[in-house]
Amino acid sequence: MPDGVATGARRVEERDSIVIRFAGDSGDGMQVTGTQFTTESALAGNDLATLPDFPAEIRAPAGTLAGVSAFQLNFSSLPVFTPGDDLDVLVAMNPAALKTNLEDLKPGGILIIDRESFHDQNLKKADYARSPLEDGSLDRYQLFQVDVTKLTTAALKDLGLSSRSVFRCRNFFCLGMTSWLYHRPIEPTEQWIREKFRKTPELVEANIRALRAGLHFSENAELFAVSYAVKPAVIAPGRYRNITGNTATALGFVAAAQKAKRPLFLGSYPITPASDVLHELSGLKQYDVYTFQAEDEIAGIGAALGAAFGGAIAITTTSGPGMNLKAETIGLALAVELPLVITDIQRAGPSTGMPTKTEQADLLMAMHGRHGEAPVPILAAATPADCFTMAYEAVRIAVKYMTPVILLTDGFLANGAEPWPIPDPDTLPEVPVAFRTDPSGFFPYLRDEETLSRPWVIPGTAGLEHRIGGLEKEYLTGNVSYAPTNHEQMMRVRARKVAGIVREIPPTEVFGAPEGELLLVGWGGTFGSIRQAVGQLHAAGHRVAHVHLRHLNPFPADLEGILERYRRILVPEINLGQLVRLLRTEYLVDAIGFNKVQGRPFKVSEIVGRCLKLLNGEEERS
Amino acid sequence: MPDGVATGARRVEERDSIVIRFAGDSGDGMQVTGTQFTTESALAGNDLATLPDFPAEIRAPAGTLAGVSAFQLNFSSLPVFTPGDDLDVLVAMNPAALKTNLEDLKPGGILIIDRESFHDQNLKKADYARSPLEDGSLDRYQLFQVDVTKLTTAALKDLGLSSRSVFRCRNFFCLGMTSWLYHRPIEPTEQWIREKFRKTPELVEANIRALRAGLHFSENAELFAVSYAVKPAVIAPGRYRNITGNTATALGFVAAAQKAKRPLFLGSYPITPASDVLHELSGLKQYDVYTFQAEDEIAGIGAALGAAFGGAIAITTTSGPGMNLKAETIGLALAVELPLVITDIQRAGPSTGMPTKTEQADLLMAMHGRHGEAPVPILAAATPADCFTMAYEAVRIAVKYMTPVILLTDGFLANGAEPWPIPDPDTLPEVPVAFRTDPSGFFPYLRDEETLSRPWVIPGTAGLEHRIGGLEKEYLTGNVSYAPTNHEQMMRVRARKVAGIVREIPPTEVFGAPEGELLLVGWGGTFGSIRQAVGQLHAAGHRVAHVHLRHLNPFPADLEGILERYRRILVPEINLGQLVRLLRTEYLVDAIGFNKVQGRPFKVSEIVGRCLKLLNGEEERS
Amino acid sequence: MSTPGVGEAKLGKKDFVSDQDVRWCPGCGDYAILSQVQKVLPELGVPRERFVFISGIGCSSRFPYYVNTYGFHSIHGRAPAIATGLKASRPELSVWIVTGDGDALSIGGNHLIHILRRNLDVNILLFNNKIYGLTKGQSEVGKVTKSTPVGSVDHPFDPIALALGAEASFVARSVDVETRHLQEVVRRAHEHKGTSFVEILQNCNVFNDGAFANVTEKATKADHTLVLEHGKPLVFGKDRDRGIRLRNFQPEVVQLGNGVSEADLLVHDETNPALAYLIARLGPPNFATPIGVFSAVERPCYDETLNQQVEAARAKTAPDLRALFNRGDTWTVD
Amino acid sequence: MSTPGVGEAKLGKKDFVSDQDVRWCPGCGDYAILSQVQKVLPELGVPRERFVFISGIGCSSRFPYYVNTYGFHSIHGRAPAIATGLKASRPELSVWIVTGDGDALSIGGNHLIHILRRNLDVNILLFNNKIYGLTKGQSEVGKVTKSTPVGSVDHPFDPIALALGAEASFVARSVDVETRHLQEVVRRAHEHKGTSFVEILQNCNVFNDGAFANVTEKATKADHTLVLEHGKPLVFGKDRDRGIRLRNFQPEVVQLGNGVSEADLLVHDETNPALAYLIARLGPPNFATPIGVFSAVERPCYDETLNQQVEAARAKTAPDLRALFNRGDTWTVD
Ligand SMILES: Cc1ncc(C[n+]2csc(CCOP(=O)(O)OP(=O)(O)O)c2C)c(N)n1
Ligand SMILES: Cc1ncc(C[n+]2csc(CCOP(=O)(O)OP(=O)(O)O)c2C)c(N)n1
Ligand code: SF4
Ligand code: SF4
Ligand SMILES: [Mg+2]
Ligand SMILES: [Mg+2]
Repeated sequence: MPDGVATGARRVEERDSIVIRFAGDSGDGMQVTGTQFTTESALAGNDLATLPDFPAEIRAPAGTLAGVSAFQLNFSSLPVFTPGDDLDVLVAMNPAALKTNLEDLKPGGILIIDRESFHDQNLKKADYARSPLEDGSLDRYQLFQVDVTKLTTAALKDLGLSSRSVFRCRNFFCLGMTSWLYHRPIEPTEQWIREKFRKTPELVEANIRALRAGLHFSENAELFAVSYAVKPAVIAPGRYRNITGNTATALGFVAAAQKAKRPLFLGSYPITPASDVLHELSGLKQYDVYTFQAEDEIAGIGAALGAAFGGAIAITTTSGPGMNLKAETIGLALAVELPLVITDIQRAGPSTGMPTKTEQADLLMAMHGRHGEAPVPILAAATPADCFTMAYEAVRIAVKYMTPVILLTDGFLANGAEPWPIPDPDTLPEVPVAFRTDPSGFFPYLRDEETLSRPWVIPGTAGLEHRIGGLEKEYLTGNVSYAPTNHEQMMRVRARKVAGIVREIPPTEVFGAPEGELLLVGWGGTFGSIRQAVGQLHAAGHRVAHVHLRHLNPFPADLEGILERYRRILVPEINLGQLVRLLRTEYLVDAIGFNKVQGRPFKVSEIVGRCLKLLNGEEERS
Repeated sequence: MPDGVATGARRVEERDSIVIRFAGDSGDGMQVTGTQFTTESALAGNDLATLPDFPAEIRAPAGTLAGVSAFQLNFSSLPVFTPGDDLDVLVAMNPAALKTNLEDLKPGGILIIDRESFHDQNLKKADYARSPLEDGSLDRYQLFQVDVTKLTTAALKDLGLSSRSVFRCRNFFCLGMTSWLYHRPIEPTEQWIREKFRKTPELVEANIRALRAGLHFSENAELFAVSYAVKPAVIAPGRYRNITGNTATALGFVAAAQKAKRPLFLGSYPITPASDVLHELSGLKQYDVYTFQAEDEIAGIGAALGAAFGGAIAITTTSGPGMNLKAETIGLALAVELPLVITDIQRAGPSTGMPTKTEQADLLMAMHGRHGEAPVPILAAATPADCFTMAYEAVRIAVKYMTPVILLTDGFLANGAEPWPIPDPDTLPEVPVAFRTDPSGFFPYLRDEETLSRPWVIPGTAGLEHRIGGLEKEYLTGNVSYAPTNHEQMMRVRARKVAGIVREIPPTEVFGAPEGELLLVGWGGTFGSIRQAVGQLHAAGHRVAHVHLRHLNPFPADLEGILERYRRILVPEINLGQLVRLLRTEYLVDAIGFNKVQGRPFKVSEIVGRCLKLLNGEEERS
Repeated sequence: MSTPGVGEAKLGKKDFVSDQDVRWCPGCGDYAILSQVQKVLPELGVPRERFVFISGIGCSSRFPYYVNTYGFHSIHGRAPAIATGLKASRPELSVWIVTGDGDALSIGGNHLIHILRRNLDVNILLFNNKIYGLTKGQSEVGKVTKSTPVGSVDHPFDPIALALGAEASFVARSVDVETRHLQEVVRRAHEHKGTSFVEILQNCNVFNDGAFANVTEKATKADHTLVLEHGKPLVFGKDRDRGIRLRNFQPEVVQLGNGVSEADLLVHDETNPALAYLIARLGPPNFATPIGVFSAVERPCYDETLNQQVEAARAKTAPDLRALFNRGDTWTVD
Repeated sequence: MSTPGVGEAKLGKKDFVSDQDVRWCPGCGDYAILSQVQKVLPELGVPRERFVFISGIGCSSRFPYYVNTYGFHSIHGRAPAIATGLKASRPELSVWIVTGDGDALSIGGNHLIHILRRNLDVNILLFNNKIYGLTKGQSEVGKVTKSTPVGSVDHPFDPIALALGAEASFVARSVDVETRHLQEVVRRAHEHKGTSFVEILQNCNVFNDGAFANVTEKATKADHTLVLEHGKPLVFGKDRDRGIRLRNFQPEVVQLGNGVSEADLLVHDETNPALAYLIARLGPPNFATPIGVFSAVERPCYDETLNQQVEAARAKTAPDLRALFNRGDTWTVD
């Protein structure tokens, strides 16, 4: 057993999975704590999924309900699909954190609080008339009141730090406690601390001391009668790292551009929760990555389109409000038939909505959010790691079909993390790019017979000078044309080109019963909840299955046949019903929607509950 | 018979309807000629419909194919629904006009050309290898070669005008000829000329002389063996005027604002074919009309929303490309729940497309072209005059429900004209506006029980100061809220509010068979073609009917029941299938699309042909 | 919600404090600005219900929530457009735009220059912290941020120069912590007829702390700030011993004394935009940061002219829907 | 489509004429500009295939169709954004933006000021006919148009002042019919490193005929045009007997002679933007219309700096996908 892993002499119980949430004030470092606990758990060999929960964008006054920040982790010896419904453990750094998170803690669950933070002022800020520590309202939980602040202060007392600095080490004390409780190795965290505070050795010392103090306190204080072991999960062999959706998206783009042997150009304007992709790519210039922070979203996509004209792998990233502004240029990209990937990292709308909360309500906009007949292929990632695959795929399709492609992810995927089996760059699909240079027989809109895509000719190519634009073009030459039948021909060929992308879509994976009572069709970030729910139902003998679409336009060719094999079709979405509309119109199936719009993912139990109702015939028609 | 009506001693034949088209160079005044012939026909008591056909925006070199401008009129003693499929008469001022328009002339139709314009240079510009006057290619028509230029010159010879000015009177000579041919009164035209050239008396004289010369030449020259009488149509009693869709739209807005006793505020940025509404309203300041020519479409709608906050009847007008840019502000309007009418005068897309050509491909954008769940009521005008009604209705609904409303018209409706039974302002529906001023029990998002709309409180009202914005709001107070269930509640109440507008929709008119084989469902500018096609089929004994939707979101409550009464449903649209998608998803009916995208309206015969195929079982499944 | 503001004796600062918790980071410069504005508003002689604050998106743009007047927290960059429609149709309102450097100069640049061009009679308060606070620290300045890890290649706008380029009729700059100066500038902005453009240097202590330390720190302030006063020579420095002189149309800093007197210096003239532009392009590192009113000139306001046109049209012809409907050729069918 | 332009002896004007019919109204000033540009291009020593013309929407924006180089007729107002992406990623190209007053100053104003701020090394030709030609005659100028039947209440931008407000590094003005002057300005624009902003006064003879008649008509031209030349005093007039003098920082027109000599006049200095701004705000009715190069200064170009950063990063670390994928904490499952 590696050094530093907490063992303790007391009773050790085994558990399949644990769902833990760290909650505190925005200034309490809960995101760091959660992320480190995740790393420790990954290195301990568990499968896992995470859910950070940010407060509204501006940092609220310390101690208030609006200022609470949380991070949830589900780690397990079994395959994990979601960050978990209900909590086994809640760490609450102050009354506000307790108040906003307690309802998710299972009865009998472990509740760790910092006793000293429950003073009158904090209680008032959290709207507690009297202290919940005293009114018996916490009796149904295993409550552990720890003097976190005092113990941390004691551990750091000879370091000469300000009390503010000491206070900011409290989170590592808690991490130490939970690491002991679940037998997590703390070296990776120590390593991280050393790296992070490289420039201020006293903070390295302080944080490591706090971490160890938490561990040793748990070990010695006999506070916890039991500690828990969660065995390593059976995971496919290979090398892994944790990855968030946004990082995976960025890496997918870089990988595709590298494979295509072209520079990557990102034109973007910051917006929550998309900014991190810009941040990530800005640091990867050595991969021939050009990032352009534009004056607005229109300029972001405009610059990307200009770069595409010049032969770069061009992308733009944004969230809902910014997508509106990109619509006109998407239409232009489609008219001039240049490759371009538009990434919408969805958040709760409409309008400014709730910027830090997740939603998947931009699908119909992706489909129809432009004037005129303007078809665009749409891809959507299913999990944080899948963002890599779908970003890569979006580039591949854009280039092959000379078309803008919309990639949808969401705030839940973007900030959530899961273990990513690190791919071998050599085995990634090819992304062939061949600029036309031969002037003989050249026409700007001469189409490839299979893909219907036009040649990519970049400025600088002698003898192929030509002009493109947004006016309707003559079928072959691309000259401006107002001829009635030419317009119809162009409209139909553009539609056919996008429809033809169906040949890029792999056969649809059906999870669960190959035919039967109920098929759940999902897309995007709901993957985990649906998969786990269907897994449970199927294991319980229900003839239920799950199909998760990653290609939303066009749909997979085999989808119609699959839909026909089930009596009922249920479409869970974090919106008021969008994919369900597309399925109904396309296949005339009486698919019904299961919709939740609360800025957060489905719980597995919610989906199971709804399915059981349908399966038990309690609900015949929605 | 009023003075100046051409009669002539020769044979007079009677006709039910005549379809005539004037075609010439952009500089030849064809739009004026057509418009005047329309006025003459209206005063002659015929029912009618018009179709102006503009060349691309920039004036092309004289005599070229790209420079041809045309105006088509269908006038009749019977009810008229469309500008007509094929031409009875074509007036072609030059070879280019002949070339681009001849294919629409019926065999045996009347073809009037200006012989002198068929010189080598013009023939070359029109890509004629040899003169069509000499190669027998016009043998199937009644060809009248008139020396229009020479005769006009002769008529004006003592006026001392430049030859260019004389040349520009040729159109009135032609109008004189056709007025004689169809017994039209020329006084309204003479009146118009006097008014138009008020400031240059020599042009009044010149144009009137040219007009009369054409009339007298036809009378005397015995060129035409026959003239034609088209009896007045049986039209509902009342006062009429011709009106284009754009003028009707403008008047509808003014009327609604006047009824509401509020100023009308238009924020707009010029774009073809919407600019005329801006032009029209700019001249109506005495009706308390504020027009703001913004720096772009975003500012146009932004200013309108600001004016709505201030209590004005606020509107914005644009076409497809501009609609993209308004999406984000529509979302804001919907979040803050202020009334606002967004008018999209659709044109051929995608991207810049063909700005002067018509299309109806923005319906799905109107429905879904914003991020998040952002429902907006959608209305669409069916005919040029109907633009008045629907613009008025859009304002009424926006104000009553405190919501943005999208009004769709198109280039065909915008520039086309038809007789408008002038309404009595006193009998127009009320548009009640009551700003809340009572502070007691006030909450910014307190909803009316029936309409679910919130109170309209305008700045300047003491004691009701409050703040609105695009972040999610608390159900009642409107304060910013990130609470999960509040978000869901707000999403659903916004959706319910829009769905509730169904109560404003009058019962759907079913034209033709009350049940049967085939129902045609249309919307927008296709009204005339579908109505006439269904009229013909129904008269021929087919169990066919027509429903034309003017409310696209929500749909009328009785629509589902109507759809169920027909075996097949056909949806003709000038797009690749948009309403048909909405019907399929909403009602799970196997409606099939009939789609044409050539920048121009359906011909009646095209619709009849497609219906017959379906009725004869030649086509069972599209 | 609120208590009536009309007919009351006299309103004070507290009447302009809304019931919402102020939610900026502790130490943010926005607090100081809010407080000064709340102090000035009751002194302007405008009934409370006539004030409207309109903002875009950003930390700064949350401002309207905290002022107990009418308010509109709109979308990113569009506040000037919304304000234009409101002011044009309701000229009696006192309309204030609150915006940030990202909101006004990045996404909203076009609306900003157009409202300045049109000269609507509104007041713009631009909180310039040289950072996008709300989205957690991107910037166009040449500094290392999350989006510019090796330093930005961007040259930032000078908001004052930009406003002058758009021919703004009132252009001023103040500083969050200069309470008196700020109050005075806000008051002048209100008094000016036409668009008043006020840049307020504001400290974002979380993402760009000390961006204006030169101008705000006791120790450096006097040497790094040039306070503009109409009709006064351009003098600055702790000992007021330095000034700006023009040589061949090139400004230079001179030490007073040794034959150089205030008479040799440029004299500030608010009515001369060309001088304002010259002063605007002074600034660090070669010169001190000018604050105060750069330029204040009279020209017609869009809202006023538009309303005059509507008035004139109404005076000439009474609105008559029947006449409007019956325009042009009409005919009767019996 | 086209014949190769590389390795050929020497290209001439005809090599820059595309196969498309030019479709502007007869008499439009755009023809003259097209012709001059086609004349200058072959003289610039750039292979034809390296030229790219990017435009927005408007009559003027049809320009790229007629030049036999690479071209992109984009959407309304967005040409600078598209050009930015192209130039930033392909700095070896010679990128030209062609735009109109509506396209650049109305809807496209933000992208315009931002490209000027960033100083991308591209050339902007703004055809200013003071009207929206393509949409048939709307304008922001105070004149009667279809959209302003009782006269506009709008005050138009001065494009030169606006560009200077955005700190453009090269700012010039020429006139459609001044063939030599125009050629020279276009050449200077090309030579300048950084964004070259050129306003070209262009006659729209259909919707705004004679808008610049003062400046173009033989009879009035000399008295109404002030031709700027670096290092030369500001003199104009048929008899070159009038000049611009500065008094208390206020420009005034003076008659030469009677004790007033050229030495008293302002001397043009392209390297001084503040002077350029002062000159820009001269103009009718009180002064003549200045044409020529207002300002030409050096500052870093966005595209160059960005490419240097990419180069530097590549020089430091070789791109290695495997290393990238394996960043951070990894673990192996056997
Ligand atoms: C259309 C759109 N794009 C981007 C954003 C994200 N966004 C919100 S605020 C902001 C920048 C704000 O910066 P600034 O105006 O300087 O305000 P500060 O927070 O610094 O006060 C951005 C990019 C958005 N809300 N909407
Ligand atoms: C998004 C969008 N809005 C509006 C238009 C309509 N439009 C096309 S060109 C133009 C103005 C062009 O004016 P200018 O740039 O001065 O060009 P000019 O025709 O005078 O050369 C407008 C408003 C459009 N095509 N797209
Ligand atoms: S992030 Fe900066 S600007 Fe925003 S509230 Fe915090 S300190 Fe103020
Ligand atoms: S409308 Fe004016 S600018 Fe456009 S082509 Fe004609 S003359 Fe030229
Ligand atoms: Mg800021
Ligand atoms: Mg123009």
